[in-house]
Amino acid sequence: MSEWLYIALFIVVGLIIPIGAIGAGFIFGPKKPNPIKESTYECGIETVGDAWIQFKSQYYIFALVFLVFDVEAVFLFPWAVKLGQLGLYAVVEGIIFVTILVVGLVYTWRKGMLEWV
Amino acid sequence: MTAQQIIFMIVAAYTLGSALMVVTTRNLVHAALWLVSTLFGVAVAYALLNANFIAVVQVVVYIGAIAILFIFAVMLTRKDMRDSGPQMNRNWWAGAIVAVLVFAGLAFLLSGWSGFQNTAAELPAEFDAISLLGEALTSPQAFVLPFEVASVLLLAALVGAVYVAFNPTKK
Amino acid sequence: MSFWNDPLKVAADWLEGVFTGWGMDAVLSHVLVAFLGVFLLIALLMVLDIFLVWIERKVVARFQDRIGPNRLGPFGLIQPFADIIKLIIKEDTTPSGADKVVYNLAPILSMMSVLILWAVVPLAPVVLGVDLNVGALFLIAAGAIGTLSIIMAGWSSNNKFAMIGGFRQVAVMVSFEIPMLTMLMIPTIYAGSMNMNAIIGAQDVWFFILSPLGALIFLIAAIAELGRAPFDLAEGESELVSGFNIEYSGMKFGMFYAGELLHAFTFGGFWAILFFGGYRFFGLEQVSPFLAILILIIKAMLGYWVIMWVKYTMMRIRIDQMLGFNWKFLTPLAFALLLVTALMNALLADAPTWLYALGMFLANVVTGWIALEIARSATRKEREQVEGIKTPVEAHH
Amino acid sequence: MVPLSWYLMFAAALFSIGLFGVLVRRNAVAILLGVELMLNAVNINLVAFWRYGDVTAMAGQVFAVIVFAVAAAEVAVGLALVISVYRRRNTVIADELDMLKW
Repeated sequence: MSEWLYIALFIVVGLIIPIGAIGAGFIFGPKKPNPIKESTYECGIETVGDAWIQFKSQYYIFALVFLVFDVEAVFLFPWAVKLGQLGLYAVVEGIIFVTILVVGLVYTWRKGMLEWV
Repeated sequence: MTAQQIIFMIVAAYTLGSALMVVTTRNLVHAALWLVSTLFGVAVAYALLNANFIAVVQVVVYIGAIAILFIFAVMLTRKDMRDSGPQMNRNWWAGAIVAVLVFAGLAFLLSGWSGFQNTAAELPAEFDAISLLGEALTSPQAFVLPFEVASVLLLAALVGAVYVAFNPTKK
Repeated sequence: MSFWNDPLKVAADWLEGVFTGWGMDAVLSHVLVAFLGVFLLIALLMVLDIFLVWIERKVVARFQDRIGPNRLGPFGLIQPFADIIKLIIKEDTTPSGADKVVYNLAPILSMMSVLILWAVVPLAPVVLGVDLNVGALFLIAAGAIGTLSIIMAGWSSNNKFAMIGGFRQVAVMVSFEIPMLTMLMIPTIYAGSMNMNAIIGAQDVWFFILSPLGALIFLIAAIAELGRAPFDLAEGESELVSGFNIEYSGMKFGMFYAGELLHAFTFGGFWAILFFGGYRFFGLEQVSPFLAILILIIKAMLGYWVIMWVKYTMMRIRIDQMLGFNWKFLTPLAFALLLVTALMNALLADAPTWLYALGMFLANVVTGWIALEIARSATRKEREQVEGIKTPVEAHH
Repeated sequence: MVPLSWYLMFAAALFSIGLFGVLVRRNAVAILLGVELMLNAVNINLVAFWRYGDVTAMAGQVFAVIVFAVAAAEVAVGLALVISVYRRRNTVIADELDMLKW
């Protein structure tokens, strides 16, 4: 329990210090806003259209593959911790586990979904 | 009230408040960010339950991956930043009644259960939950089958999602 | 027990004695002392961060055959403070149409995600923030908050370049998190624990010697995670005019910048902890915690220097090359290495230390060599597809 | 010490809020957000039962980890469906996706 107290303190102090720094900038900096200054910067030319552009679906694919392997890692971490005390059968289980998921990666690859088109 | 109870109250109020924002905010990216806030509150609740591993995994999986996936999906399915039309359907009051009834029903059922007011025993000294979890996940007497089936489930999800989202027949 | 041997406990006991002497509650004084300790550590980190600006500028100058800042103070040491003052007195603009709350929260979360990493760093055997039994995963959890801050910055700025830069950066960060997660499992297997202190304690033989390939993959993934060259395409000045932080000015930009530098130094430190024995150096760490902290800082600086070395000698690569490199080479290689390590660990469980180390080292070398051969033949095939098969020109006499 | 009932009530409230979101939201992505809240409520219950029961029996934590995998799979396929529907029908409003009514 007390270990999470320290983590909580780290989070609190980690928030206070950047807020303090930005606050100092807010206090000491000049504040003379005007529409030109606040306009969106696009290399000097006038901004055209909305910032909400259509993204390509490749971003979703990479996040998707990441999600699957992230969850896989969650299962493998307890396995890795205990591996030293377990016999060969645990290694075989891990190999099966990873191999099944690598099949998914290969499928995605073969479908051409890992290409950045 | 002990310090732990006060902390729990604050965490629960924060989490439920964020959850209400998730279901009522109009802007979907804001709703996803409120979801992150809710999930963080749930992670703190796990930490209060001494489930270190689950608490960290909550942050890694939900905030690190699922929330990102949601934000990407919102970006991919919207053409403009403005929110047009109502975000809730006409029968929102019926939904609210159903939700309140479900909560009341759950509360009623649970309060009738004998173990409702249980308190937790102290954790044994030198208690190593991760080691036990690793053993449980790999032992043939315990959960090795769910462990491998989870892998198959993730494979099915990956293949299915790739196939559904990007079916080459439609151009 | 003296101050020389266990400074943290002595100081904490003394302070707690002072606070309870003032009639303060025991629990409250404990929390207050912990708060002061954390505050002191983070304040020292911020001071270090200011000097990292100077170090980075000096080192890059040397790489590029320049002298670097040398006007203000000895060796230009006052220069970073001038930079800080400049950042503070700059006007803090918010672009019109920005999402104000999210826009202001992003730099704060970005800095916070780096600072909380130091919660699990063991500075010395007795000087450590938290003895968390999930230390390795905590690294990834903090990184998740950093990823989120970038997506928030990119989305809330209401700028196309910021949005594209943020999205690219996030795609790269999440992709390279997989090899990094996998490589975190290798010290975990060797040490039988995710606790950072236990990982250091298990390194009678540096894990770099047991798994040089693992250390290399971890470094590559860490550089990508930091968004530094050669993986800094999200900041591509030529196409995206600095990426997700384009609309930030003054101290808010300073937070992103300082966060990146401290993040690089922190990953140098984690590289040292996971693969180079952390604060251990031939028993010197037993003499005094102060010496142990010095050893860790020197090792972290060396790791940071390697990261800088890579940054200033390599060219930026394209995003498709980079993601292809990750998903088609680094990730399969990381999984193969993990499985080979697990297998060797089981096979060599009863072997003496020298045989264990030798077997692991050879397994790593063989895995790396096979991977490189496969990659070489694959690239040759690809080149032949593009350029056509080249027949060697016959020499005429 | 916090009694078990507090955690159960907390989880029940979170579940009901998620249910409300699922029932009333029109956007399909927002409906999935509600489902996530419900899955989290389930997980709180599982971990609380682990902590308040026999801590050396890891069934609660194993179930919680498997719920993570289920949630990940659900989100991956669910959002892929939403994206696919958006590409075909150009909408993600659940009420307008009524092809199966005929």
